[in-house]
Amino acid sequence: MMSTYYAGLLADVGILLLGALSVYIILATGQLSLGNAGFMGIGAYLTSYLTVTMGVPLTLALVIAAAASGAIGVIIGFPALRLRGIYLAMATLGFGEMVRSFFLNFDAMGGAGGFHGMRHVSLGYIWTWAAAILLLVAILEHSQIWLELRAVRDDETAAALVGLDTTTIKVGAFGFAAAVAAIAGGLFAHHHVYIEPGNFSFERSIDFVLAVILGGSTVGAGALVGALLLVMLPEHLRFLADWRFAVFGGLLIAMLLVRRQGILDRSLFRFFEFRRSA
Amino acid sequence: MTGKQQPRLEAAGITKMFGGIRALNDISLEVLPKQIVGIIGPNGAGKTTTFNVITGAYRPSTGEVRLDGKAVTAEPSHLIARAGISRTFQNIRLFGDMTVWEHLLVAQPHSDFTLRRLLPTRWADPQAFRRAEEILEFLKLADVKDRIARSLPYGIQRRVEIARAISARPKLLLLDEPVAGMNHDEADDIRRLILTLRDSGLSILLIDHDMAFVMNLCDYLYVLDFGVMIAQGRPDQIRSNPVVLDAYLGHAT
Amino acid sequence: MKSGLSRALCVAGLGALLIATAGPGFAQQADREIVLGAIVPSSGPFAEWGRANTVTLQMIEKQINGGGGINGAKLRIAILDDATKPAQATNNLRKLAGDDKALAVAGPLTSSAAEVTFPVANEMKIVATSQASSKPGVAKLNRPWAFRNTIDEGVLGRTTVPYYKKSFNIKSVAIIFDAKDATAATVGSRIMPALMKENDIEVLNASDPLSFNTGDLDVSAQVTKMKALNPDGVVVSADYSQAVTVIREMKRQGMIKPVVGSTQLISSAILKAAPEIPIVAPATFYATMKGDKPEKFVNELQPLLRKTSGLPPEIEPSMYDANIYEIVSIYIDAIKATGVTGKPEDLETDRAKIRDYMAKLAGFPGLGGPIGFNDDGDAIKAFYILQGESGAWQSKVRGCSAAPGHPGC
Amino acid sequence: MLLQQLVNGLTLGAVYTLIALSFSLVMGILGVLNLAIAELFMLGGYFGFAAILAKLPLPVALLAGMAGAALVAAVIERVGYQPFRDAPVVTPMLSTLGFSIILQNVATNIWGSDPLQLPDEVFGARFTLGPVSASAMQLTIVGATVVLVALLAFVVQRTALGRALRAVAENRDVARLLGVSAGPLTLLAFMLSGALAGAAGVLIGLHYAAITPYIGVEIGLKAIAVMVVGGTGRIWGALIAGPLIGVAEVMTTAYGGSQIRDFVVYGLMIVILLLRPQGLLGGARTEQGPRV
Repeated sequence: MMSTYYAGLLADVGILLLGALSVYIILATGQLSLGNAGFMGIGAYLTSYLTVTMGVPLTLALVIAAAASGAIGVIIGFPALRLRGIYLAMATLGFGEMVRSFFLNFDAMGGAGGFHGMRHVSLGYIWTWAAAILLLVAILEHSQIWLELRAVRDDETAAALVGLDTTTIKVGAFGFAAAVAAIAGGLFAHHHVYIEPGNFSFERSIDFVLAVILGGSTVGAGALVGALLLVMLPEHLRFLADWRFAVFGGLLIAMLLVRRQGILDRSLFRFFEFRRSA
Repeated sequence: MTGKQQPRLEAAGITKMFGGIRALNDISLEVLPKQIVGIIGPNGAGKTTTFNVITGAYRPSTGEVRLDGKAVTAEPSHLIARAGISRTFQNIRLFGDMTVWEHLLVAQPHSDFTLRRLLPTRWADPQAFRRAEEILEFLKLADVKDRIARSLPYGIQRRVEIARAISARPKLLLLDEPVAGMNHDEADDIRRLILTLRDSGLSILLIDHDMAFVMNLCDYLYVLDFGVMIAQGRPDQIRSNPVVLDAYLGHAT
Repeated sequence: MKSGLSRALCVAGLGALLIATAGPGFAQQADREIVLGAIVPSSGPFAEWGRANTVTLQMIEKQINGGGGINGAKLRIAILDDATKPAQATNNLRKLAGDDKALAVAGPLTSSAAEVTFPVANEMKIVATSQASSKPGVAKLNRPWAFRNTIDEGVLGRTTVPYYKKSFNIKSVAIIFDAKDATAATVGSRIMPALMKENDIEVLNASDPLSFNTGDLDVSAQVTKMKALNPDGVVVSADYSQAVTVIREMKRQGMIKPVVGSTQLISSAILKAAPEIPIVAPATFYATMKGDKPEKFVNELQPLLRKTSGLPPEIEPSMYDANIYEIVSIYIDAIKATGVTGKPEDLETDRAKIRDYMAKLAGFPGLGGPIGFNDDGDAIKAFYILQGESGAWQSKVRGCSAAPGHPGC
Repeated sequence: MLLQQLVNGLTLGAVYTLIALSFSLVMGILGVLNLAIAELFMLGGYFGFAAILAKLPLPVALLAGMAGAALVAAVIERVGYQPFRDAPVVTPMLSTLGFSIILQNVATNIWGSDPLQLPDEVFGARFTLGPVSASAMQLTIVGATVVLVALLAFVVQRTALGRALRAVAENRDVARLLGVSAGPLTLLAFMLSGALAGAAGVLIGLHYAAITPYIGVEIGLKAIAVMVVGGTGRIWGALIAGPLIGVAEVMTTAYGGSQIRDFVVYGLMIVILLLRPQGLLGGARTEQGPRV
């Protein structure tokens, strides 16, 4: 029987995994988003509104919130086409802060005082979603559309010239990622049964990116490894007392120095495949 | 070149301005079905610009591009590609960490957005899968199928790029300096490949500096200099054209 | 070769991850011991509070064990840092309750953490008592296991505001609050406006709330706007470290008006910001408090705090140190009084005994007077309206958080 | 009140300009978002405080803050940027995030999390002109900002060093061909940027007279917005964008509502990004940044 402490940590891992996957999906098209906590916040508030105020069952509420957030993602995706690289990252950062600022002033759902009334969900429920979406991403990674995503990331011009519709691909990735982030938000709200705007800050967006990059940004499973690492590592540095987070920061840098491509990467998978067939 | 045959590609009166500079000035050219046409000219003559206008990367200031009689001027690049024009690049542009096989798969044409594309490639479109296998055989790339394309020798990278271009099932193939930087044997390989492609029904428009290569290969030539079309004709006509000799061979040595 | 090395490192990394996820072993103690838990923010923006709390807890542990322990058993207080992150606080509670088998938990400190940690306390059926959360209604939502050794800000304000009105002849105020801090925002946007209305004080910016965000350096625009309204006084609803910024700016702009606020203002730091601006705020404890108990507490704790590295040399015991001291003292009293065994097989009944003792508690001798808990889980205890004058807090009014005549006071 | 608010906005704008400049030095030349700049700013503040508390004059405090922050920036460049110079830009960004975490926590361990306050205002004298009043420190900040921007613009535009920096900014490979060695230059860019952040920390820390280890976080995000609005490639851009954002923020607080302030500021940033991705003063629209 797993201790409830680990169950709690694993719930955090599942939620962080979904957030990280949402960054991973956008990153697969070569775009960096620093504002996915914004989509997460939209998902958290919308799901909570649906379950608490409207009495909608949670699973349905999550699906609705994902669809709504996905639509917002698509709307954001179009202007985002005009921006590249670090400039896009900054625009998304601004988007995330705007969402947070919006909920801070959204008195209908508590504003700064936060919002209550959600029913606690089990670890199993969280991981059903997390595993299902991880599996979905893993299947998609072998699909035609994912090849197209990678082509767009590598060379947009060349991709267009072999007939790939780069606009639809990039905007679609934004929408899908926004939907996944919204599910992370809905689950977060129903795990902690309380949300406030501060939960969806820049810091959380950065955590998503960190999980993807540390775990490995070329395979979806990297997000899982990264999420595990980010949740578990600080817990296991507790013996350092006051120096815990300073050392944590140092370890982050060290990990990047040793494996800048992240712990998992595609060549590693090939390596194991090769071993299997040999 | 007087037949009544419908040209595969027609570019009519193309002018392209960059700021105040006239990069292309009233260029017209055509490529007939199963024809190999070359564009030659010194550096900066506007050859690659012409390619960019044809493939939709640049919108021409005036003029029209027609494929099989249908205007495609300044359509989005991917629609032009789907209509039947593929190209390669002077500096090879392969996709980052994709294998050769993935390059062939990604370029296969698909009927627009269908849910099948979300399936693993093998099931998404079995026909595309088979076509990609055929191209792999045809271009003798089967040995390097699972290698990362960018890690291969230069000559093979060229072949991968051409393979990717023909995977999109074009009617017209644009090749931007296909033998640049190649030794004689490699260049000859490419020459034979281009001829085979032509025989299989493709029209080909190519740019190159290597006069011998172009003269040997092309059915028809256009000569550009400073954005102006200074001559056109069969290779033997061009070879003896005094204007060309003066403008092109003169300062290109 | 290079890729081989890289792979090896990667495999090593995965191995390390597995080990990391497998979890540290828990030391087995031979002696019978009574385990209590504590959740404090020892890193992050409130690190100083958490670290001072830690010193306080270690002091109690030493005192109790030096005096022979509890019913013959040794006291162990497992202290976990939540880094001022609510999610970490919930996992801390799960660890203390599930792995460390603590009988009861002191903490978490902030209201944001309490909001998410108290539901876990109910889920795991263990008493959790916050030492600082004062956002209205947080424990009330999470009965019966959640308690707070603090008084609801709404109750405190009922005494603070009339005193403030009388002392400074206040007829109008402007309100400014930290919009990012859930407690401060609730007090600033709901509680204070209602209290001002009750006391016939006009809120000049009632239709146009003035706020800033935690971490903002510059509040000059807000202060200029307040100054233009020309109120008799200013309500600053913010944690003291943020309030310092506002009060400094008021001084800079020459707006010397009396300030009133919640318990969040109480600290010695805020008095250094602008000694010429009088500050009125409620507290249940302050370092210069008179009386045997509080003086003994300060005399014992202060030297320990001052020799701890990572804390400023001039630090004084805070209200939250006193609160957490009282919380643990109440737990120990409960354990002694109700026959808690501390044996693993009795864990559930032991925890329930502590809860029932807490719910019925009245007249526990706290540092500032008797302590009990009301039906909402909040403390019934004495409080003092403090006024900051020339760098020190002076007690002006003694109040109690229960209806007049209640035996708790 | 309008005029007084304008003064408030300009002071805040000057503050933003200084920090935005240190972001844009590294961003413009190397295309890297150095997230630790917020903490260099914080460190500068603490060093400046230490100097002032030791009764040293302001210029010495300023130098101490600049030198201290520049040294730390040098370490960040060697450990956190140099090994990742060929990696996608997100990687060095995250390694600087690692430094930001380290610096915040080390500062907490050294100075505590409570605000460190100066007993008195430095340069507390006030000048009053009609309805407007400003402190000497406010004027010093605005003045120092203009001087530092001018100095930086001079270095970047007019000196050999600046030409080399711009060459690297334009194209690393070409710069190498021209015999400009990028290594020492990136170190210099980081140190210059650190020194600017340190200077900002000293001035701003002394002005507000209360600092904490987390002082850089909020203001750092705003400074990034200012950098974007001003254009990452232009030194003068920040001088316009800083006061623009500062005044917009102050005016929103004064006449709109303080609640919607952040919404307005980040909204403004996004609109400008979309309309003029190269910033207000940017030149022709070029390739908008390296791959992530």
